[in-house]
Amino acid sequence: MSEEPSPGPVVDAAFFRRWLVAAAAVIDREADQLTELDSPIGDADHGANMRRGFTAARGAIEKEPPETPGDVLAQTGRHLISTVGGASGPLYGTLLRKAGKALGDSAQVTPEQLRDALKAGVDGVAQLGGAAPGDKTMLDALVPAVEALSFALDKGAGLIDALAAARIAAQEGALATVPLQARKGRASYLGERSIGHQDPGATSSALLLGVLADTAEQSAAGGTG
Amino acid sequence: MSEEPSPGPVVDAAFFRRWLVAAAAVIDREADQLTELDSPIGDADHGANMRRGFTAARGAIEKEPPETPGDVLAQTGRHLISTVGGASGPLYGTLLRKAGKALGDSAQVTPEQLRDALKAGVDGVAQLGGAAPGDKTMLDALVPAVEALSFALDKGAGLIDALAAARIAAQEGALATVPLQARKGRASYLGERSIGHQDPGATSSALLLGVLADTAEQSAAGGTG
Amino acid sequence: MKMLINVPETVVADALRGMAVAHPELTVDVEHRVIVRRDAPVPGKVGLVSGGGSGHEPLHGGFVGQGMLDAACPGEVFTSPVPDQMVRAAAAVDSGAGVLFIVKNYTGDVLNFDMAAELAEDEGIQVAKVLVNDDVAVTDSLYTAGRRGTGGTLFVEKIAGAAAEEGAPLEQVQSIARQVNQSSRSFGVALSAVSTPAKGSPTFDLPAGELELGIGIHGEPGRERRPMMTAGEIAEVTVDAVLEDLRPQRPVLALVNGMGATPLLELYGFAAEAHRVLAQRNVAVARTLVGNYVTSLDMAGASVTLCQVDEELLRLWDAPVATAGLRWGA
Amino acid sequence: MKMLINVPETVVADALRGMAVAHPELTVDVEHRVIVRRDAPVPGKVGLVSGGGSGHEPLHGGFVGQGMLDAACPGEVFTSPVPDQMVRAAAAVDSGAGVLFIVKNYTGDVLNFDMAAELAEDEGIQVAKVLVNDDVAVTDSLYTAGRRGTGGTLFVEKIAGAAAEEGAPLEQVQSIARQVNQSSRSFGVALSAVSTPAKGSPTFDLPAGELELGIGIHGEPGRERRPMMTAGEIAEVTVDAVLEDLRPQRPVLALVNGMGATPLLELYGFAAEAHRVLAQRNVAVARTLVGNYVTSLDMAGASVTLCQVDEELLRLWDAPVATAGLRWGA
Ligand SMILES: Nc1ncnc2c1ncn2[C@@H]1O[C@H](COP(=O)(O)OP(=O)(O)O)[C@@H](O)[C@H]1O
Ligand SMILES: Nc1ncnc2c1ncn2[C@@H]1O[C@H](COP(=O)(O)OP(=O)(O)O)[C@@H](O)[C@H]1O
Ligand SMILES: [Mg+2]
Ligand SMILES: [Mg+2]
Ligand SMILES: [Mg+2]
Ligand SMILES: [Mg+2]
Repeated sequence: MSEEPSPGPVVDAAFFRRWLVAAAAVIDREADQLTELDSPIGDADHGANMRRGFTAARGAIEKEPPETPGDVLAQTGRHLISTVGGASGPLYGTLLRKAGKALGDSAQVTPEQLRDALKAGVDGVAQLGGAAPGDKTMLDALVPAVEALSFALDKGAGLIDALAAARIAAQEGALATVPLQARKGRASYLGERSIGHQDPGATSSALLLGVLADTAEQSAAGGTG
Repeated sequence: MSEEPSPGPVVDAAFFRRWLVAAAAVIDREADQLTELDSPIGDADHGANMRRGFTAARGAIEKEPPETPGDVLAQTGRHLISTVGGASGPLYGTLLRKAGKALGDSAQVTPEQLRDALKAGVDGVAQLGGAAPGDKTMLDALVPAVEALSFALDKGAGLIDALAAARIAAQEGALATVPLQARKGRASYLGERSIGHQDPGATSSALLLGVLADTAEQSAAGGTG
Repeated sequence: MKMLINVPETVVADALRGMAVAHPELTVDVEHRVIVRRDAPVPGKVGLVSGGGSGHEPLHGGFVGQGMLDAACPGEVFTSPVPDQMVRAAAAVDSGAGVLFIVKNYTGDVLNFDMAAELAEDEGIQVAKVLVNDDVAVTDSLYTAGRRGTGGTLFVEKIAGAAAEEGAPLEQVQSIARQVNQSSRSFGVALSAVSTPAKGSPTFDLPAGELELGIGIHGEPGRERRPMMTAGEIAEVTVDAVLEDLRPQRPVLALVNGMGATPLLELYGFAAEAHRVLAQRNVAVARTLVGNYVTSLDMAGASVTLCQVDEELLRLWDAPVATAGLRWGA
Repeated sequence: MKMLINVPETVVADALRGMAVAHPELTVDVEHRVIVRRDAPVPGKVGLVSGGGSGHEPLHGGFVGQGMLDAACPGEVFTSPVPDQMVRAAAAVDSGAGVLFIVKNYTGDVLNFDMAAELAEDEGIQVAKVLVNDDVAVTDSLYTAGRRGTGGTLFVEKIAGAAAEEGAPLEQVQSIARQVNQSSRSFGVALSAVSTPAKGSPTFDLPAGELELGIGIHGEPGRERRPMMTAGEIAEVTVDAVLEDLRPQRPVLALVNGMGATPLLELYGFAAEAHRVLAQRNVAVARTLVGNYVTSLDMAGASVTLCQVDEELLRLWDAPVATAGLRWGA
């Protein structure tokens, strides 16, 4: 505990492992809600898919903890690809693998590196799935989040504040999918009937970014390394 | 219209044809109710079965009207056998065929002949189905009805009154199936759970005897020949 | 209950028209309601005729063909067919070697087939009968209607059909059919009640969270209601009910049968549990058939039928069969 | 919704255990979720691999065997399998002649099979792909996910499977598969919504007295809701939706497919009505298949798939096939 200004969290492999553990817990808690969102415009499995993937990834990473931030993300991505299936498995898997790769083998990550890595991951999602913002997919949360993160860092904000901005942007992005007509994924089959429902993938993306912001806050406050 | 004591109806082929037409109408009207009774302790088809059979029999008999009472009943029985199926088809078919055969080729039927014919028919049902009164089947309406008819005729009653007594006995018999545990037919599969429901076949038997009593009353009153 | 039908009155005729277009290898007489092997009567071969109420498809019409039935008579939904159909079927398949009627033990079926047998014999056709009564959920006694015929019917029709195809005489086909019936026992559970077209709503109430043990295939409720169980627990109750009565000394054929609305995915899972229980009870399973074979319209649930077999019955089970509903080796 | 399961988490593994006991002619790897022909790899033969979410049984696992698929990869319920399964399947069936991935056009299936193809090629396996997208209920455009793969999958797997069994090289098997897909169109209707084990209740509300037109096979609602219609009316809407897009010049194969909970009795009646409409539209039907083949768990409803065929495709359709779900001539 200290009254000095926050030194900014140490973003190392342990940071991302804490993120993964917390993400798995949040996904587990919210899984039914995600599946519920996937019912009217999808096939009622997004929560189950995410829970299966994150539980497996957490288990594997805890068993054999990777040593670098890049490896934590890349291996988490690989586990998601191997266990989730569906659309979200390859997409989230690619997000994390590309982000991990972008981090290279540095032991600690700067805010700018994190931003670039997330951007690389989100680009990977866009490339793989062929979707763009406004198509009512996870990109509607991810793209504004990365933009908000960038913007805040450019304005001189610290990582904690920048991630808090990203969290809000992701949440707003997820909410903003409600009036959209889906053009990609299963919801697109519904045409106009997809309007009026929040996209499950955008919702899980907002959850995952929220956990990232929490992890940064808690890492700085508690100094847990 | 007359104030003299009723001369008793003329029980000829036309009498039985009128009975058949009226029976088909009553069965049609009550079919859903009979099927409803067949739901909790059977297979929900007794009304449909009876409607199919009586509609077909009426159509055939109207097209080529048999000339003797015995032939009307025997041919009605044959049509039921050919169109109803299930348990009730052969049983009601046998009831009417045996009754028709017992009438021989007389052009008019005395009350005693009618009683003997009904008795022969009911015996045929008992023999074919192997059931006895108390087993929760149509016999629980048919047997008391024939007994009541006999008893009334023995006491000197006319046919109209004797059939009215038979009607009441049949209705009471049908009602009295409610507390019984079924030992024959589909309801027997339920064991104790068959208790508390009225037997559909006993109910349709009571309807058919009721129509017979009505036909006698109306034949005497209207003198329609 | 929504149904994919025109009007309740024509469901059986409509289905027969559909069978006619889908199965040119069958002669489907829609008017007289008889489904016959196109090559009947097969010279020198005993003719196998079965039938019963509709709503149990593919039983019986889907089992007409080489190595199984020669003809089937579909009645109205859940209603025994009438003697005229059976007599017509017998005449169509009799090659002079006689006809075996395979009759499920329900009052209606028994009475109608009995009448038909008399009429057919009047026409000079030699008729033998076998009664199928494999359902252990029903107490058997002289004073009741006796056990129902359910899943065991498939074993009887397949194995007797194979014997007839090989040229066995009527008496022998009948005795094999009897042996199969005596070696077969079934028990079924329902997770939902059935809705018939005529009634249009479930024939009994089955509340959420409960299941019905010992159901028949006509929407009759079972003998007992219990709180919902897992597939493993249901397999235990079901298999044990069968084994208590069968006590097999030899390997069995196992039919894990869906009642109609239970997905194949669930049925295979249930089959795995049934096998687990059988293994625990030291019963060897020679063959396992999983699918919707003896159904009850849109009922959800399943039944298990076991048939104890010797080498000869197993050989006849494995013999070629070519029908719409069951097919192998041909 | 009551289900015949243990716990939602194990339904796929439980079903695979059941397939293993019921089908000794298959190698069922329960742990890795791959179902393979016991005699794979067949020397010199192109290997056919398909897969997709579970809940559509008998598709795809029930179509593994002589003359159809060499391997199938079942995903979680309504969820594409993962690349590891597909790579493992490809390795198990590759005889050196290469492997064809048959992929239904859903984002998840496409992405996972694409990743698998890359990984398999890294392991030295030659992989070709065919995308099945036969569902006319979905508007096809470059800017959407495109049409779904539904009933046409059965035609692609059967006909390409026959070509591979005859020894056709990879390129030819792929081009036949593409031809079959391009010649196939489907349209489906639901009378009830589906319940998945994970969710345990219907995925959408379908009030009494209404039906859903243009449904998929994953519990996705359709594009339009209408007051309930007769089987004849539904057949008209369904067949016309297909014909509007297919405009066949030659005879068609017709698949009248049940979604899972619709009784076979109703399905045959629906088939009769579909045939009536096709006859009125002057479309000749070469073969008709009626049954539950590409299902959606406990959904009530049906779909019609038509596949325009020339003599060669018809010959391949008629060729022997020996799988759990489709079998003739072998
Ligand atoms: N092409 C795509 N690009 C980006 N995201 C997509 C795409 N297709 C689907 N998604 C996302 O995936 C989510 C659905 O994931 P999930 O339900 O797990 O997979 P599935 O649709 O295969 O059942 C959607 O809510 C959407 O956010
Ligand atoms: N063995 C029997 N003897 C006399 N009546 C019987 C016998 N079995 C059944 N029934 C009568 O038949 C009625 C059922 O008829 P129905 O529903 O038309 O035939 P099914 O039982 O074949 O569906 C029962 O209510 C009962 O009255
Ligand atoms: Mg989904
Ligand atoms: Mg009945
Ligand atoms: Mg009946
Ligand atoms: Mg899915």
